[in-house]
Amino acid sequence: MPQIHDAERAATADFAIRLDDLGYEVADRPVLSGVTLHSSARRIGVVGRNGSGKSTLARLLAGLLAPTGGRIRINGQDLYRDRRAALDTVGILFQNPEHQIIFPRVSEEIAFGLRHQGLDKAQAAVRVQAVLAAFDKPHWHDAPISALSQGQKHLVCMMAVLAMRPKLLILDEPYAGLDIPTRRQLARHLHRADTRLLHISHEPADLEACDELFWLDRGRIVARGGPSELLPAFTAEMIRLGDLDDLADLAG
Amino acid sequence: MPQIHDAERAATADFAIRLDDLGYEVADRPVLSGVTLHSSARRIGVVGRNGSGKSTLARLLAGLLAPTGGRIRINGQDLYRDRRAALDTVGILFQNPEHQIIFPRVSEEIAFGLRHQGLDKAQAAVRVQAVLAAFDKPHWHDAPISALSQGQKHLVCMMAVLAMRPKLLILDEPYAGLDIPTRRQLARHLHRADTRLLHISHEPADLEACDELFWLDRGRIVARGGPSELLPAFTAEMIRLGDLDDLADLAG
Amino acid sequence: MISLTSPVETRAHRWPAGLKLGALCVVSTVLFVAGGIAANGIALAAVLALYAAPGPAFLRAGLRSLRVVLPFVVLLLGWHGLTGDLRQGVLITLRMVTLVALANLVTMTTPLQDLVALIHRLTAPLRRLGLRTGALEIAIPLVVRFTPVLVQRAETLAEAWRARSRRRPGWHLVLPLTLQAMDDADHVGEALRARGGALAPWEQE
Amino acid sequence: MERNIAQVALFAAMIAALGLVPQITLGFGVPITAQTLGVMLAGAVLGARRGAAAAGLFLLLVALGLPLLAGGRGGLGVFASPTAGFALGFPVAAFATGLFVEHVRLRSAGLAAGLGAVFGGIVVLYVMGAGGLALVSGKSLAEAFRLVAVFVPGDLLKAAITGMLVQALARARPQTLAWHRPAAGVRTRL
Ligand SMILES: Nc1ncnc2c1ncn2[C@@H]1O[C@H](COP(=O)(O)OP(=O)(O)OP(=O)(O)O)[C@@H](O)[C@H]1O
Ligand SMILES: Nc1ncnc2c1ncn2[C@@H]1O[C@H](COP(=O)(O)OP(=O)(O)OP(=O)(O)O)[C@@H](O)[C@H]1O
Ligand SMILES: O=C(O)CCCC[C@@H]1SC[C@@H]2NC(=O)N[C@@H]21
Ligand SMILES: [Mg+2]
Ligand SMILES: [Mg+2]
Repeated sequence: MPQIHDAERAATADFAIRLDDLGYEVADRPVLSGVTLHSSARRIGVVGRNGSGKSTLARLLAGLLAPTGGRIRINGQDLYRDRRAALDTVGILFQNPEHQIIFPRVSEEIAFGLRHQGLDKAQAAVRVQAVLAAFDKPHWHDAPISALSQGQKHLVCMMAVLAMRPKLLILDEPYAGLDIPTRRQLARHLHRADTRLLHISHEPADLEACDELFWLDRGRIVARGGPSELLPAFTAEMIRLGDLDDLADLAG
Repeated sequence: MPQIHDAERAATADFAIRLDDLGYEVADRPVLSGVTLHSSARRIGVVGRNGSGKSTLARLLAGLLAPTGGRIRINGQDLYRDRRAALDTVGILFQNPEHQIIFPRVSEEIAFGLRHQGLDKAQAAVRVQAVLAAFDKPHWHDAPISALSQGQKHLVCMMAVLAMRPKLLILDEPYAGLDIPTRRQLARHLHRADTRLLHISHEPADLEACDELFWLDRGRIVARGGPSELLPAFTAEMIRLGDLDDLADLAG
Repeated sequence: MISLTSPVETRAHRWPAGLKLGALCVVSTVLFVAGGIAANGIALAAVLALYAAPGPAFLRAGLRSLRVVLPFVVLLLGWHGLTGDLRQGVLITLRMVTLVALANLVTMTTPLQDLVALIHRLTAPLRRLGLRTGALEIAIPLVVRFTPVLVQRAETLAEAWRARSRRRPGWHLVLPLTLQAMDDADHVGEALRARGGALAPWEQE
Repeated sequence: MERNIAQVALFAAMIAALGLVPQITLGFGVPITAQTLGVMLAGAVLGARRGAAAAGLFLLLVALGLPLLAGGRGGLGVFASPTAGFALGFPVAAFATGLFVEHVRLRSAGLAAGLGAVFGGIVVLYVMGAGGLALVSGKSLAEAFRLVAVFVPGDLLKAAITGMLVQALARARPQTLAWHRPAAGVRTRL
């Protein structure tokens, strides 16, 4: 069906994320259902409570999981199938840094993805140095990752993804582990950089710089909008929920 | 030296944490040095940047690591030596929930510590039910922990520690993973509960309810005070640091 | 044992990995097949000299990593002492310590990537036969990565156990350890996929 | 694909890590080692092909000179020693264990794994091990078999542990056992 193909290409001439009736089930339990999301905003935010399906969505978008229903196109491509395209198109920062780290040393961890993008050893080494220098951490080059603090590990993961310069950067709670100075520098950097962002958080304050936001609740998108409308509504609802019930008394 | 002993006991008649010239080194690198901290505040906060030594301090306080210099007394006791006392005295919530979880199912995980405190099987089961009910999660009883989201795992760890009702609760970045409603409910609960808190965070906003705060920087305590003095100073310094240097350009 | 990393950059870091591994292979084979006590003793002295060459920090790190073989030394010597064949015991012990020290030395001074590149060259003939060797080149560093992780996992679990129990964990940790290891494999699998794991970039060169 | 690689590497590493458990070397040069437990587990959990791949990968690293065999041994010299038959038998044993659990369908996954471990990790492995011992040490095959019989009690224990672990695994994470078909429920594919 070449017509559809052409239509599709036209729609994605500008970079776009298109999820159509996306569903994901594990062991017959729906984690995501009926998620339809079309956006070509430069910075997309996804907000939602614990367990609402944000990380699952991130992994689907990065092509790491296959949807059990519906379809996903990033820039017109199916990244689950086409892993080669995926590498240049998306980079994902996992929520738990320990789930992302593969290698024992910082430099190896950062170089790994670069080598897979086709850089040769020397080129990769140069890029590793550059990233470390940019974050003012050249002394981490040979540091064993297991000896870093959790926030420091998080930063290593961030550097490894940024070094690959993907067109779309999927960040799953990137700020949860980082201290204020690092967070601020990173935010400015991301703002300037030439990548599209999909930023996931349960913390509305993190998402204020986004252009378009989606509110995920129990596996469904329940609202969509700019930060100035959606975030106050989300925050109000969260505070309402938080004040609703006291934890029953634990003394019993 | 019975006199010293008596003096010590008198000083700790009220629950107190006493660290004297505490030092901790790994592979000849000091992680903490010259930390002297005496406090019998009910809610103590520790704030500091990534890698400043907060988690290491937490593990030392819980008696999980032996100091390489100086000494630690919690309520007059050496918890590294006296593990029996430690179990009733402190509970620790690890920063990374996956470092804390031992068992595959939620109920097993929560019951574990209770059984080791001497509760029999039936008593432990009752307490597990009570905690799950208090957090409105009775349906998690048989859930496999690996199928929970990261925030949900964090909550399980929190429930497991709270169920043991320790006199002192050491929380290492407890709010980083939890959503706003859960955080608010938990904060209210902790406020009411009859436990002392040592709350660690790199996020000043989390520590506003503390009675006494310590600012850790590169393994040393650099300031001490109430939240109204210390937090604004800390925040200002963090923002200053964050604005200081832009990340060098990554495009190079 | 193979999570060894050197505290300092040595000249040996820049030697070709193939040379170092080749030498290790030759030395271990020769010592196994032909070495007596004298030859093994000289070999051990030579290896220790290599450790000392980059300076005291390196020597200390190296000796620390050798501590793991100490129980074996005691055991081997004890056993052979009991069976009245102390000579044989001394020989086996010497050879073991020498080989472990030498292998550790290679590991400490060889970045994993060099090892992988070496495997790539060694498997070139297989690729000419049409076999895909990409998986192998990823699997080898992964084994090197997992071995210390398993040990560290056990330590982390033991700490989690001690935080809530005064009894020693012992064998109780075997099942959680296995489950966590399987989960780790899943996470690493996903992390590999996220950064191009199965694509085998080296085949482009 | 990546998950397979990761699991194969994990079990290879597990065999290596079990080498850290202190071993006892018997008079004729073959140690009692915990590493065969890793070999049995690889076959019983991953199945024939991937289990054999894990043990083979481990062996390749040993051949490269990494000191991964019990007692910190490694290098090509291993293949000239009395344990050569056993070492070369590791992948075969894992394969046989896997073949057993994949084809002999029993109600209890643990029982299947335990019996599979006896078949692969004892019967098959000892044939190769005794053969190697006879070749290297110049003993007769019968004598070699008599010598290796002392390992049977220990290896039966390891097979039992394999069975128990797999049983627990089948309960906690049935989807990790590729060959196991739980009565109901959909298996997830990643
Ligand atoms: N392997 C799995 N098996 C069963 N259920 C799962 C599995 N993985 C995730 N889930 C469920 O899917 C839901 C969404 O999980 P997900 O990790 O996407 O949440 P999240 O929005 O990222 O939460 P958090 O803010 O806590 O990180 C959760 O309720 C979780 O229990
Ligand atoms: N095993 C280790 N070996 C060497 N250095 C270590 C080890 N563990 C921790 N460190 C170092 O000690 C310092 C403090 O680590 P710690 O985890 O206590 O920091 P933290 O304040 O909790 O940081 P974060 O906010 O990122 O959690 C870090 O710089 C880290 O590199
Ligand atoms: O370490 C080696 O070189 C190979 C180990 C051979 C030991 C064999 S395997 C079967 C039998 N069971 C044991 O516990 N040891 C022997
Ligand atoms: Mg998540
Ligand atoms: Mg920390």
